[in-house]
Amino acid sequence: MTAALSRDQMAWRAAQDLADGAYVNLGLGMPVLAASYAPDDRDIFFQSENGILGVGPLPAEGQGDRELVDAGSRVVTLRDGAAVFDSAASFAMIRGGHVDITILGAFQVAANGDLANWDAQVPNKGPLIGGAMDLAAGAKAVHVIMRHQTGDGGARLVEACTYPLTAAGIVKRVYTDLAVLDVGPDGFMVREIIPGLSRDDLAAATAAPLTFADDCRDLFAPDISVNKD
Amino acid sequence: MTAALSRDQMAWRAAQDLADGAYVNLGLGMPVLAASYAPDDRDIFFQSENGILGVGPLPAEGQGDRELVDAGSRVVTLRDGAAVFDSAASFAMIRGGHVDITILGAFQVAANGDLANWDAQVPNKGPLIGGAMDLAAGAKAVHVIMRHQTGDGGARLVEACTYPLTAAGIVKRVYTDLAVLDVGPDGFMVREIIPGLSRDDLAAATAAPLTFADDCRDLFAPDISVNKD
Amino acid sequence: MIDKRVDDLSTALRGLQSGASLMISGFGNAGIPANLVRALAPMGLSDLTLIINAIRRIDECDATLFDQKRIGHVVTTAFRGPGRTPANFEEQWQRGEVTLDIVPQGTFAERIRAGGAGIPAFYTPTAAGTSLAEGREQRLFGGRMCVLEEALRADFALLRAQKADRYGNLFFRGTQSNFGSAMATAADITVVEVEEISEHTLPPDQVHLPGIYVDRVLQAPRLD
Amino acid sequence: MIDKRVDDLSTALRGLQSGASLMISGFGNAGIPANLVRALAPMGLSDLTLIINAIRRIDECDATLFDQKRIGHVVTTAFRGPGRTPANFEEQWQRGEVTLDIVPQGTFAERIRAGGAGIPAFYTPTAAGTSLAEGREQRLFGGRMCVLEEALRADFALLRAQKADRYGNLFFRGTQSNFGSAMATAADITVVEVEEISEHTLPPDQVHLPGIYVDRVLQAPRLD
Repeated sequence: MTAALSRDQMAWRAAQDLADGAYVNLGLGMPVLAASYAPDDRDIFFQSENGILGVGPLPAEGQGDRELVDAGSRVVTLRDGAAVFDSAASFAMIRGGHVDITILGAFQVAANGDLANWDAQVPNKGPLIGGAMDLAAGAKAVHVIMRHQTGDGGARLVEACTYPLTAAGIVKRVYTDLAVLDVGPDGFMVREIIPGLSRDDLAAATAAPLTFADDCRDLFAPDISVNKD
Repeated sequence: MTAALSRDQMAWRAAQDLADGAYVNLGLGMPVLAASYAPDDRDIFFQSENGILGVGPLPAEGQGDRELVDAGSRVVTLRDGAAVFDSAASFAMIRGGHVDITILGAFQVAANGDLANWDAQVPNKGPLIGGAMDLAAGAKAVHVIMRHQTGDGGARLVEACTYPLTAAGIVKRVYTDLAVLDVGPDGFMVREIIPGLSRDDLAAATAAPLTFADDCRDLFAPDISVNKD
Repeated sequence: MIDKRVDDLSTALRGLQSGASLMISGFGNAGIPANLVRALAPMGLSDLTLIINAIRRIDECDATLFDQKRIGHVVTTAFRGPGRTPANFEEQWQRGEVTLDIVPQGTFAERIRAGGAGIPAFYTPTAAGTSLAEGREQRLFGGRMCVLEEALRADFALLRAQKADRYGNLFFRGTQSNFGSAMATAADITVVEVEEISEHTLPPDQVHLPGIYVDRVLQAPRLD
Repeated sequence: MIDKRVDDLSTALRGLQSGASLMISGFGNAGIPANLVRALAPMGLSDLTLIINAIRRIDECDATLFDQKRIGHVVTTAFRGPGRTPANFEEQWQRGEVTLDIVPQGTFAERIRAGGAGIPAFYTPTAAGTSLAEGREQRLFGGRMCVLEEALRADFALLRAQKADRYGNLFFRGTQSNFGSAMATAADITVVEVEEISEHTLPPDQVHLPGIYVDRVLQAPRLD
């Protein structure tokens, strides 16, 4: 079997679908890596749900304003044209459908677009929701980046989520280390698959039926040697 | 019968009850006159529902910024410490109970505190509500300035409003040209009455039972010869 | 590359059709998009819905909107002309040619804010116990009767600000913001006329409304 | 004469009693009123309710609040400590010593905003169809299932800002505002620690939160 994509390669691939002029919210973990890989010729505003529209690059180590942080609590900068506001205004923006795309991590995505990404049912730990439910319910499009399978080979693309739902029927596209899949009325449709992986192997790694797009292509991502995170 | 109070005298009397440090919204007409008569030693913020907290004095004729207006559409100034915001934020402030007192005009006030001040049922004219219902429902205290009787001698202080209600059971105090009355569980209680007017005459001008406070006093207002409006 | 600047009124209002709903900002003479309003009647549209705080301001701005019977429905807090004789719009309403939703001003602002904030409905104490609440769903919260109000949205929002940049970021002057800030969030297409389009991007501390809510900005001098 | 400045922590927190509810601002390390938080445990109170975005931040700020069992109830979007072993607050929750309302972050912000804005309840699509909506009132609006959410209020709100003036007007730096702006509107008493109390009144264009929402301001340096 050919090499699965790395975290950064998955983020890179997801970033290629961000349109010029898009307003985008990136979840913690792999999604936020995508900000580094958006094509340079596209003018994109990254929203951070704690109150920024237009997150800029990370400042040099030790630089930056400690009172200016993103949703991952990292000290950040502002890009040209940015605005800052409070959390109620920020979630009004999110819930109101003004953010074009949110890219989120996930534990599971179901063939009907259900998303489970907030409660991994870890024993002895308290619950953590954060902004995921609002982003999933509010953004115009919800894209997911996640590994195709769990560490012990379990499926993450499933008929029905077994983990508690974040939102029902809202995922439009999934980027995994093996494939890019759209979620439509007929369930998962494979748009891209990594070179050398057979369709049967992909189906075996998936716990829901797959269809393959007529123009299903190789999933390409450049060799990213330096982690830009 | 002794002289009833003028419009400016009624406004003056209402202004004397504005506490130091109060946040106050003044309705159109007589209420807005009260801003000129607040005692100089009191630090009062006047709220204007179109988006000002801290309305200042009117600018000199022809001066001022035409884009800075109050709820009466007059060009105004800002006082020291003022803030400006949008209408949704302004009514959040009003509805949320942050304004200490609103002084409103009225057609009728009932003995149970009902207020009718928005719909005089003028034939052939369209309805006009403005912010009155929100102010009446939201302010911590609602005071009313109005003439004690209509132009043709009808009562405005009534058992039950005949005009459509603005809000139910919210008026706390009424300033008329004849008296100052509190509205409590037992209906209208006269706190002050103009010198020379008998209690029977006041009762005759009122269409609801009156009680008189034990310390009922003369209603005094200075001679205001210059209209400061 | 984001550039929301447009060069003329027809581009600013492109896509507006008969039957459309329009939110229009303004309180008193502050924040009224008079250039955009005056461009409406010549477009020859009909059955427009106007969502505006005080209808009188529109009539003063361009009486032909009602004279030419372009308006079918109005949502407002004040549907009254000056003086004792009825205005044209009041007569059209009495004849049933224009229908009307009359809304308390705070509820009007909050319904628009809700429309932009993804809140489909909310309860408010305003108007409870009044004739406006008759036939409406009412409910007690904390012992207080409240009325259910639904969000307001529109096809277009037209507003006026002092400054914009190419991202559509807006700076309001004085009390210009009034209903415009919320309206911009609650319309499919938001068009803003401004006194000045800034050569430079507005700094974050001057951005009163982020450009995400704005689709088109047009430089146009204040009309009186 | 309005003067909301106070000189010390005990005056800032005067009136706070056992059983009280506290809203505390902060997201990441921005806008956390650490001086006020650290003054809580020594007051010897019990059965406090904390309303805060992420409980971990409070525990990092002053672990004695849970160690001394001062907290009875928590309303939060994130009730999780770092690492795999449970934090003290997670253990107290599992033992039933602390009760918990877990709320999506946007709903959390909106419920607080509603508490300050006189909106007793609203509908939101967030959490519809999830386990959080079970047993709750749900309703269709425009074909979309929504959940009824009620306003949140508190006895005290504690927040941090960059600057204040004697009127209580606040200026926030960076993303310091986060939940604080709404919390200030939704509490009976709002206490703000600031880096600087301005000698001069803040000009209107620097007032991010009007002083009407603020009861006490205390100068106190940022703690890490």
